[in-house]
Parts: sequence; structure tokens; C-alpha cells
Amino acid sequence: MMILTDDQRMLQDVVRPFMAEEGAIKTQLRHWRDTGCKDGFGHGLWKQLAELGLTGILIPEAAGGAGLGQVEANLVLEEIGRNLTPSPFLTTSVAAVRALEESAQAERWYPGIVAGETVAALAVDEAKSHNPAATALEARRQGNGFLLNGAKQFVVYGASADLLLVAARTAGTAGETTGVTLFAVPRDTAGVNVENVALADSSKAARLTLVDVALDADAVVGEVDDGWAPLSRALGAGRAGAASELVGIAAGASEMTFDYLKQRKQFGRLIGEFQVLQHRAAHLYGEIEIARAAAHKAAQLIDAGDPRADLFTAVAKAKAGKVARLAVQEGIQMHGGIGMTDEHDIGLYMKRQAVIDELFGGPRYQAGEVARLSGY
Amino acid sequence: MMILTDDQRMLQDVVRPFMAEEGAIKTQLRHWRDTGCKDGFGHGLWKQLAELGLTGILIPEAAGGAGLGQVEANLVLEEIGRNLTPSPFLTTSVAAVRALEESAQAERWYPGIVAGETVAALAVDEAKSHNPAATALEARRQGNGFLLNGAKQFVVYGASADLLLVAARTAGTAGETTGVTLFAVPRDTAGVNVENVALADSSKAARLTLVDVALDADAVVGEVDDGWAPLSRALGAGRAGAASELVGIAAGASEMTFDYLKQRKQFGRLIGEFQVLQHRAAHLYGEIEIARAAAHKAAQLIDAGDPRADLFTAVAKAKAGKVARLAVQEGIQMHGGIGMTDEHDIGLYMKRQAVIDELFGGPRYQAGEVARLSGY
Amino acid sequence: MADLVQFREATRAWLETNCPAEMRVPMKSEKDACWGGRKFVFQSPAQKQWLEVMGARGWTVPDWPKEYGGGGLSAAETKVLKEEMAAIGARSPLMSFGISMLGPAILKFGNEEQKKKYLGEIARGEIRWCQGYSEPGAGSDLAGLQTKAEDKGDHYLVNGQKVWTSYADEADWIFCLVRTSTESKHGGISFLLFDMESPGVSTKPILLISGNSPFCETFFDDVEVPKNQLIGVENKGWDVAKYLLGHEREMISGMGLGGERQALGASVGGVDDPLLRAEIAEFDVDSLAFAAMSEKFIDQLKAGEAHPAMPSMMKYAGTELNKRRHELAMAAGGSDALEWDSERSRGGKLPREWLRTKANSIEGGTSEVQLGIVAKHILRLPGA
Amino acid sequence: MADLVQFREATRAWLETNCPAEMRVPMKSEKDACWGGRKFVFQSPAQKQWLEVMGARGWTVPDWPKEYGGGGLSAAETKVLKEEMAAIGARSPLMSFGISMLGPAILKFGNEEQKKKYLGEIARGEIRWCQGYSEPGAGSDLAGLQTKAEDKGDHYLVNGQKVWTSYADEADWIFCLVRTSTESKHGGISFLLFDMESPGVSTKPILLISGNSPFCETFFDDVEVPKNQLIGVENKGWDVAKYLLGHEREMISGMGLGGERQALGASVGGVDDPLLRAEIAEFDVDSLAFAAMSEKFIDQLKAGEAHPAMPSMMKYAGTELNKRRHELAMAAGGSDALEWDSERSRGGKLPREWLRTKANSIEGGTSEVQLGIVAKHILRLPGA
Repeated sequence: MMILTDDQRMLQDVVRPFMAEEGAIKTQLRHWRDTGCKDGFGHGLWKQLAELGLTGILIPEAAGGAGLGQVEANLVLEEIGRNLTPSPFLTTSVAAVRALEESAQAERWYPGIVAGETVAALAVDEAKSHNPAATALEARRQGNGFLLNGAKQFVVYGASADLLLVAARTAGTAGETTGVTLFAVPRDTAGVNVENVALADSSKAARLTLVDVALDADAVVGEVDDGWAPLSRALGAGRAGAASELVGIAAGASEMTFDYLKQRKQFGRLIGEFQVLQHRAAHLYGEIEIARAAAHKAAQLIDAGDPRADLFTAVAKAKAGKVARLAVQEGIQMHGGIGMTDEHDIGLYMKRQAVIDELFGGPRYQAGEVARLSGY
Repeated sequence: MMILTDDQRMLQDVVRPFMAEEGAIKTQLRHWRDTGCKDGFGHGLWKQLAELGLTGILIPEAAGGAGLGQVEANLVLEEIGRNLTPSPFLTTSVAAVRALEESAQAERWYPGIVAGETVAALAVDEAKSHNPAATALEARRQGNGFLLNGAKQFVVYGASADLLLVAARTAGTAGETTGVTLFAVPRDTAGVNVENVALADSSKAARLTLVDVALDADAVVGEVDDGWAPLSRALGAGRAGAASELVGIAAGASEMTFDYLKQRKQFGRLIGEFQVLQHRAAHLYGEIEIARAAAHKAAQLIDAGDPRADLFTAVAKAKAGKVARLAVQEGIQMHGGIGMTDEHDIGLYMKRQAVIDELFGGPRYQAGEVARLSGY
Repeated sequence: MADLVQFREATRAWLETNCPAEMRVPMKSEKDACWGGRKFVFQSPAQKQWLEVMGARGWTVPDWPKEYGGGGLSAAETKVLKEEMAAIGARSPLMSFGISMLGPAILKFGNEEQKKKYLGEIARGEIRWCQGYSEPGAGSDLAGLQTKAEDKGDHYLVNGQKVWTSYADEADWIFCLVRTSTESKHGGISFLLFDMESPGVSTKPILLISGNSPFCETFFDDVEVPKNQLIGVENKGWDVAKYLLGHEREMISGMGLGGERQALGASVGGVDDPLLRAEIAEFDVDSLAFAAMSEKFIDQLKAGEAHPAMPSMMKYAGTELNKRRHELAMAAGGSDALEWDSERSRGGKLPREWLRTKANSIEGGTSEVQLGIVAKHILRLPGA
Repeated sequence: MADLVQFREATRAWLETNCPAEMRVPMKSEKDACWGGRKFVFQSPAQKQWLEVMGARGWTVPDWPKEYGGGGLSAAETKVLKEEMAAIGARSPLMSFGISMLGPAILKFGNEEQKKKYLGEIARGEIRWCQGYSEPGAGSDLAGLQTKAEDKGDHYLVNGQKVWTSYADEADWIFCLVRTSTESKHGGISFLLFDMESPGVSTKPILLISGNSPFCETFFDDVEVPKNQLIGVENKGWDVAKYLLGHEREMISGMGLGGERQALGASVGGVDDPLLRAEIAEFDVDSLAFAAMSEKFIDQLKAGEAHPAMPSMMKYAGTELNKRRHELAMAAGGSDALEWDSERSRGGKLPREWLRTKANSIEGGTSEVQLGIVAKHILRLPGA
């Protein structure tokens, strides 16, 4: 069933107005950007999300969470996308929570996440393009533990994170999925050097340099050499969630644009009367509906543990990225000059789209996954 | 200088009305198609082209030809494209003539081509997709000569050809450009089996099966193992020429469509008044201009022996193919139902476009060449 | 609920007994379908028998009322019947524009007498129907039709011409839009039914660029149509037409919804060219995303939550996608796929289907018309 | 012909003597350009000297008449001068909207007194000009402007607001479209020049999404403009504007024409992803084809054979292409390219330039406006 259940609609009815108010562009994105906040997001909002039970949305009820699924998390992310709300929700409550699932580390970190006190970040990329199988950051055995050396980039909100989930290579060579091990690394561990980098959308991502970072054996999430399992879980959830965030970005940008078409006059007519803009708007509307359905499907398959989940997650991330790109491009073009000014919000959608589109693999990476998973 | 010289304009002024009249769709394409002609083109027109001095357009004046260049050949091909005139001009007067250039075989075959009595065909492809380096048809040395065994396909007008130019492998392995040898094979040579295949555009292409075809050493065009040189010359000329034919197809289809926009009424208005159709027509117009410039540039570089000729030939063939595809697709869509009927000519443009687009390598092959020649 | 279980068991038993083995083999093409009607030549006794037993029970149209020849089943029972038929691979006993298009319109707009007569014939597959909507020169502007029906007291005198009548040369009756008044464009249209064997009716197949001729031109020259063959109210035929068009659009938008969920790249077999592979992967992203949307759309329809203009969005997106699919299949087929009649192009099926798809975005309302509908009814853009 | 050879030799010798070595080094960015004007701070004595010697000779505007400060050169001589300057890599002595836009308009529409005064100042780089065309809310509908100029006898009293005035905060004078009559939309516009230091003029930079502020809002509050600063005829300013816009469009359409002929795939350095490589190859096909078209367009312009609406086609195609180029450069740059201020994104140049390109298809007439012009003036479609 591809339509929302009553419970899911209730959740949406709570989150949508909440995010439109508390997570609004002016209140959050512009505020933290213009005050030069080092985190790039508000801890207050993070706490509010916790109070709504959202930070632990994927955490089992037994562990104090809401015990809901990817579909529900995606509903939250669509609203986050719509309002460009800066928040560690995707990386912490979705990706990291899924990574830690059923591991010993979950006990340590889940309570802080549920309480809105802990922020977690995923440290996977080592080059400008996403390619987790290429993980090369070295984790050498030392005594009972490991010694980590190497670098990571595009670690979203890494400088503000308490917990870094670091993919490292314990065996094999770059390009192989076996031999990757996932480590839970507290950010204040000795040898972890963090460069806080501002991105185009004024969110923050860290570049990490790990120099002889010594970890106990229990820092391993899942099994040694078999970190691909928790990592894939985290990336799958992250990608499906990013797809919904992109759908939200597309929806927010296009709604703003469609409204503008009904208000703005040129050559004595509302620009929405021009047939070319009507048809482009109608096309865009349809594409957003399709992307939303794809993201929903991916989330459902993840929740069902269906083997097609990876395929549809790649489809959803690629499609939502392309559609959101179309939405922001049409948004700026249809707004004309005003859309190029910092004062107007539409440009902020373009910047955020670019970042989320790239996160956990851009549309071309995802389309390549679609081909690979389909056997061609 | 990218605009035509006075001489080139004079040539165009002769060829354009000639082809519009003698080469018209009704007179040629439909006539030969509907009478089920085995050749798929008219020998009468071929003779007329000879009388105009066009069959030998690229043949040196000393050999009885017009001694002109690719730019001039392309002007002819644009008119051929515009009228969908079925003719062996591209394969014979452009590709084959360039292949034979400065070879001993030229003396034998040029006079018949100049006279409009000889038809030549290029036998390169061995699989559904163009890939000349993959040539595998075997040419084994036997005595002073060679014994050829293998198969070819998509040999345009091969069943009507007097001369087949066959790329064969004398050394190396499929994928290597060295070790390919080009042979001039009279079609009536023993062991040459020809299957005449009707294509979607009602032109004909042959499938050849060569079984122990014995050839003298002087059947070699150029040097043994170095057939890549004449083959590349022929393919380069063929591709640049095909680019202009595609520009002609695009121009013919779009002119027909633009006229229709000015005549056809829907919802009480001329459909050309609808802004969406206006903008799409304007876009298409621009694309055709660009494709024409690209084809012209490629032809000029070929004539100048410029090292960038291969790059721009690939650009031109790819661009013209894409643009012609857009033109026929927009043509059918803008014509509506009537365009789907066999009675209307616009569908014929779509069929011809598909064939010429594939000939000597489709747009993706060409774009791949652009990447390769640009070093990425 | 207990009733439904019982109904399922009874249905299963009945199908087991009554569905011939030959009718449990999947159809290879549209040619294997049973179209019914006066001129239809059954391909096998089994095909005839299957139609007869199903027709007698009203299960060709399970959810129509019993008094009009239907099965009188509830929505839940209809679903059970379909599931049980699917379970044994039973073919549809009857393909029919009467079932999919005309029937619902008669149910809504016809009088009692008409319902009794026509719906029964449809249910039993006795009459094959064709559609007389489009006219030469009208194109997307359906309401601009010119075929004239003059009031001659007890009958209409019909003169004019239709095009794009599917299988008009094989159909028994036509449902037809005619102009009974010129006072207003939409207000002067009426909806008539008549026998294709009426004096003055002639048809001429249209040769398409694909080489096939599934459509005809249909000519009316002083055709007399009794007045009791008017459906609904005179001059209000546009309401009937719109209702019926809605059905058609849903049907077309649903065309690509069932199958084709497999990745194209997996079905074309061997994509060596990296640039083509890239394009196919891009296509598969769009195509699989659309498959998800189709699933959602069907669920929305079932739940009564689909926006009335949503079929336009689906029709537009689905047909444009289908055109792209065939463009890419042709590209993957290379010069093999260009052969008009050879085994390499599956007997010419590859290029012909490719050409056929070009009509997808024209028939049943062009892509441009669909986008206009979305702009107007969903986005509510001014002047759309 | 002999004269031309002589002219070339003389020019070469003069340049050799007078062009400072520093002015033969290629400019690194727009910031190295000499803009002239009252507020301009020369980057080096060489820059100042180069402007002075060229300005004194009239060679900043070699083909303008000598009596107005130009070089008085023929078209052939101008070409020789440019070739000789290019041969030694000489920088342009002066970047100026006065030269590229206002000058030609004054030459065509100005009176003798105006030509003498303004053209000379432009030629010598004494006055830097900015353009007062667009107004808030007007957008593509330039002629809908509201800035009012009331006739007060010997002067106009100007009130209103302009936007998108490039470098208004650095310019000395403005050329400005104002409304002198409301009787007709296009018929009530006049073309005024005035000093940006006039009382009542103020400017406010506009912060763009790229983080840069090359444009201003400009406000006029009871600005008094002497009547002899009207160019052409009162209420006929739209003719001047159209003439000038033609120049601007040609300039913009020519922007991408010179350089950028290198394949993008060769310049981004290492395309590992096969899908990205495919897209870049597709782009390079379009881009190199457009390079050929650009070459042809320039030749057509020179030969006087370009259709008057062709710049619209070029502007549309060139700007859409440039947007695509930067989209792909960003994709190739991955997460590095998203860094707003780091060395990995070339100090933020990569994302800022990408964002900047989004205005390409808006400024100087939107892509939609250009397509409309092509549809109307080239294709002559009805009602375009």
C-alpha cells in the first residue's frame, strides 16, 4: 500500500506545522548563518525534536525510542527539506542509529540521541566523490585494539558531533567491500583532528585527519572486516532519507515558485498565464510526485527488509536529486533577477539541493548502482 | 571563414532546386519504395548526378572529377537529406572515393563513378553496433593474394554495388587498429554472398558472407596491415557527409513542421500561436543552425588536413544526429495524428534519420570518440 | 468475511471446472485475445466456450448489475474473482471497448431500455463496439467536431466523417459524437449509437508509419439513426464524452503501470557502449521511479484519493517514458533493429513498435493537452 | 593595400615603444582591468600610462571619428591595430560600458555638442558609466518602467528607482531610461544622462547568492537633470534603448564565443565515474558544435549576413550551455566543489561561479524572451 496510514498522517500533521514554524528558514538557516554559528544548526531545535520523540524515531521503544521506521523518518525529512532546516537529524537519527543497530555501541550512544544531547556523524568519503568501497583509511591492530591513520572529508556536522562513525580498512585493498570495519570514535579521542568547513549552503562538514588514533576493540561496530553490513545499513537509510529531504527541497522550491507565477506580472499579464511556464510547472509537479513515490517505495522496502531495497534506494536518491535540481533551477529562472539575490529564499534552495544531492553519493553514483544492481 | 564562398553558393543554387525537383520524396523515395525496387534508389538519378559532375565531386580533375572538397560534398548531402533522396552518393562519391584516394585501385574505379555507372559500398560493421577497430573478418595470405572469410552487415546499398570495400584483419586481434587491411572486392567475386535487407526507411543494406573469397594482392587498398589509414579517411568523410545529410533531414522535417504550425488550427487558433510550440520551434531552429555550423567546420578541417578534423567530425556527426532526432520527434508530435500516417511525409523523415544516425557510428559512439580524442 | 471465504472457494471450484486448459496459457499477443462480436472468428472451441460460460454468469463484467447481464458482485467479490483467475492464469474471456468504455457511460447516462439491451450484449460479447470521436482536422480539439445529425422526427440523419476509429472495419456498432446544434461548441453535441451495417456507413483503413492499420477513417453518408439510440440528453453529449474520456485516459495512463518494471538495461541484453549504458541507467532511474508512482496511483484510485487530474499527469509521464524506452531499445539494437522484416529485428517488431510509440503522446489527448490540464486543475495557474 | 602595410609597420613600432611591459602580461581576472573614471585607483603607473597614451591617440576607440576623441581608423586599420596588439599580448587599455554601449548610441542619436563632450570623455577614460534600465518589478518587461522625469522648464526632475545597475557605486555618470509621458508604454520613454554625484542620487549594493555584489539598487529623489542631457528626442528614448540593447545582446551572446573551446572533459581533470564521463562527452559535443557556430556567427556579423534576431539565438544557446558547463564542473568537483571558501574549491570560486551562471539566462533578456524573438522574427510564427 503506497498511501500513508492514519498513524503516518498524524505524524505528518504534527511535524509539518512544527517545522514550518520552528524550523523556518528565517528562524534557523538564516539565523545560524548570519550569526556565524560554528555548528551551523541550533541545539535548541535538536532538543525540541527530542521532546517530540523524533531524534529517536528509529530507535526501538525498548531503548527509549519511538520504534518507527524509515517511512516515518522520511516524513520528517521531507519537512526538513521543505524548510531547509539545518539539523543533524539525517546523519544522527537516521544514518548513525541504523549503523549502531544491535551493536554493543548502541547502548552507549542511543540514550544521548533520544535525549537530543548527542550528535553523530558518518565519516566515509575520502575523496571528492562518494565511493565507500574505496575506503583506505588504515586501521592497524595494536594489542587488543586498533590504531587508525588516514583522512576523511564531507563529514556532515562532523565538527559538532560527539560520535564519529569511521569506516576504515582492516583487510583487503581499496575497492573491496570486505575488509572494511566500522568504528565508533568519540570526537574528543586523541589524534582526531577536525577542520570545520563551511559548505555552499552554509551547513558545515568536517575534514578529519586521524593520526595514530588508538581505539579499544569494543569501538568496532558490528564485526571486524565486516563493517560493510552496518555501513550499508547506515548508507541505505541515509540515502533513502536524503531522497525525502530532496523531495522536500523540491516541494518547497516549487511551491514558492508556483505561488510566484500567480503573483508576478510581466508584459501586463501574470507570468503564470504564459503557456511555456505552465507546461514547465506542470512537468515539474509531476516529477516531484514521482520522486516522492520513489522515496516512499524505497523506505517501505527498507522497513520490510526487502532485497529490492538497495535498488529502489538508489532509484529514489537519483530521482529525487534530479528532480530537486530541476525544481531549484526552474525556481531561479522563473523568479528572474530577484531569485539571484541573497535576500530571496529561492537561492538557498539551490545551495542546499547541491549539498544533499552529493551526500552519500550523487545521482550518477546512484544511477551506476541501479545499473550494477540490475546486472548490467 | 565559416560562410560559403561564391563558388559554393553557386553550387548550392544548382543542387538545391535540382534535388527538390528530381530528388523529391514522391519522385524518388516513395516511387522506389512503392514499386518494390530491389535497389531502393534510381539509377537514372545517379546518372543525372554524374551529368551535373557530382558523382565525381571529390575525384581530382586530372581523373575526370570535379576536384572539389568535403565542404562541397556536404552541400550536396544537405539537399539529399532535405529531400530524403535515396542515392549511393554518400557511400560511393564520398566514402569510397576517399578510401581509394591515391591508390592503384582508384584508376580502375574512378571512371565508372564519374560516369554514374559504378556504385560502391563500404563493408565495415560486423555486429549491430559500429566498431571498426573490432574488425575480425579474416584475410589469410594465400600465394600472392588473400583468402577472405567472414561476415559483414549494414553495408548500405551493398546488394546494388559493383565494388565492395571490405575491411579485413590480416594481423593482430580484434580491437587493434593495426593489422586491418582494406580490400577492393568486386561484388561478383566468387564466394561473396549477399543478402539484400530492407531497412526501416526502405533503403537497402546488405549482409555479406564471404566464404573463401580469393583476391589478388592488388586488391589491397593502401598498405597491407595499414588499412586503417584509407578506412579512417573513408569513415571520416562518410561521417562528415552523414552529418550534413542529417542536417538536411532536420531542416526538411522542421521546415515542413514550421509550415504546419502556420496552417493548422486547434481550439480556434493556429497552433503556431501556442507559446510552448513557439519556444520549442525556436529551440529547434537554433539547434539546426548549430549542427549545420558543426558539419561545416568538420568539412573545412578535413579539406585543410587539420589534425582537429577527427574531433570535429565526431562532434558534427553526434550533434547532427541528436538534432535531427529532435527535429523528427518534434515534427511528429507537432503534426499530431496525421504525422503517424504513411500518407504524410514527416514519418519518412523519422525513419531516414534513424538509419543515417546509426551509419558509421551513432551519436554515442561519436561522443565516445570526442571523449577519447580529447584525452578523457 | 466468512461469506467471502465461501465465495472464494466456490469461485475456485467453478473456475477449475469451467476454465478450459487452453485458456490458462498466457496470450502471446493481442491477436490471441477474444474480441467477440458478429464477425469474430474464434481461434479455438475453448475460446468460444470460455466466453460463453463466463458471459452466461455475467463474469465478463463481474461488478455490473445482474439485471443488465453483469455478475452483480461486490467490489470485494470482484477482487476475489480476479485473484482466483490470476491464480490459475486464466485469460480474460473478452477484450472489449464496450466493457472498458461504453458500458460505464450507458450505466450512468442510459435509460432502462438501453441498459437492458446494450449492456447485456456487451456482457455476452455479442456486439463489438468502436468509438467515433475524432474527426479529420479536429485533433486535440475534440469538441470542434462537425459530423452533423439532423432531427428528422423519428430519426437523426447523420452525415460526416470520423478518423482514428480503432478496428472500425471489424466492429459491429459505433458509439459516436455528433453535432445536433451549432449554437454552442460544447453544448451542441449528442451521443449516438448505431449499427456499422446501417446503409451509408463505410470505412477505410489508415496505413500507419509502422506499416500496420489498426485504425480507420469512417464515413457517414445519410445514415439514419433511430432516436431511441441517443444516450442521455440531446445536445448534452459532451457530458457523456467527458465521462468516457476520463475512463480512457485512466486506461491509457494505466497501460504502462502493470508490467515493464524490469530495468531496461537488464532486458536489452549486453550494453557494451559506456555512453549508452549511462543513458539506460538514467532511464531506469526514471522508469523505476515511475513504477513506484504507478503503484501509488493505483492505490490512490482505489482509496478514492487520486486528484481528478492525476490521470493526465500519469498519461503524460508514462507515454513520454515509453517513447524514451523504445528509443533506447533501438539504440541498443543498432543496425539490427533497423531491419524492417528480419529475424534480427524480431520480424520487424522492434522498429514498428518504436514507431508506434510515437503516437502515445498524441492519442487520448496530447502531452501538451495533459500538461495544460495539470496546470489548470492541479496547479490552478491563471488562464490555464 | 600598400598603405595598410605601412600602417601595420608604423603601428607595430608605436606599440613596441608605447605599450609598457606590464601591460603585455595577460590579466588574471576582471579585477586587473582598467575601468577609468574619477574614482578609479590605478593598479600601477604602467596601467595609467597605457590608458593615457592610447586615449590621447584615440585608440581606446580606434574606429570612432577623430573629432570626437576617436582614432578615426578605417575598419581595416582597426583590424590591423587589434592584430598587432594581440601579437604582443597587449591588454585592452580601457574596459568601459561607455565604449561598448553608450558611445554607439550617442554617435547615432546625440547632437554635436553631446558627441564632442561625452565621446571624448569616454575615449580618454575620464568618466565611468553605468546603465539605468531595469526597475524593481519590471524584469523582462523593460518598457514597463516607472521612473518619472517631470518637465520643469530648463531641467527634468527625476524620481524613482533602478535595479541591476552594474557597479553603480563605482560609476561617475549614468545613462538612464525615464518616463516623460504616460500616454503610451513605449512612446513615453526618454533617454537621460546625469552625474551620479547629483543631489538626490543614492546607491545600495545588492548581495547575490554567490556572495558577490556587482550590482546596485539606485534611487533618485528629486534629481535635477539639465535638459541638454537628453539624448535624442523626448518620448523617443525607446529607440535609443533598443539600439543599445541590440549592442548588449550581441556582446552577451559573444561572451562565450572567444574562449572555452577546449573540451570540458579535458579541463576538469580525471573523470572516473563513467556516467559523469558520458554526460560530459554529451556536453562537449554540444559545446564544440556551439564553438563552430560562434565562429560562423562572427563571420556572418562581419559579412553583414547575420539575421538581426540571430544574437537572440546565440544568447539563448550560449547561456544555457554555460549553465550546463558549470553544473558539470560542480559534479566533477564533488564535495570539494561545495566548500564555500577553501582552496579545494579554488577559494570558493567554483561554487560562486556556478551560482553566478544562473543569471546568464535571465540578464540581458531571459531565455524565454530570446526564444520568443526567434519565433517571431526568424520563424515568423503567428502571434509570436
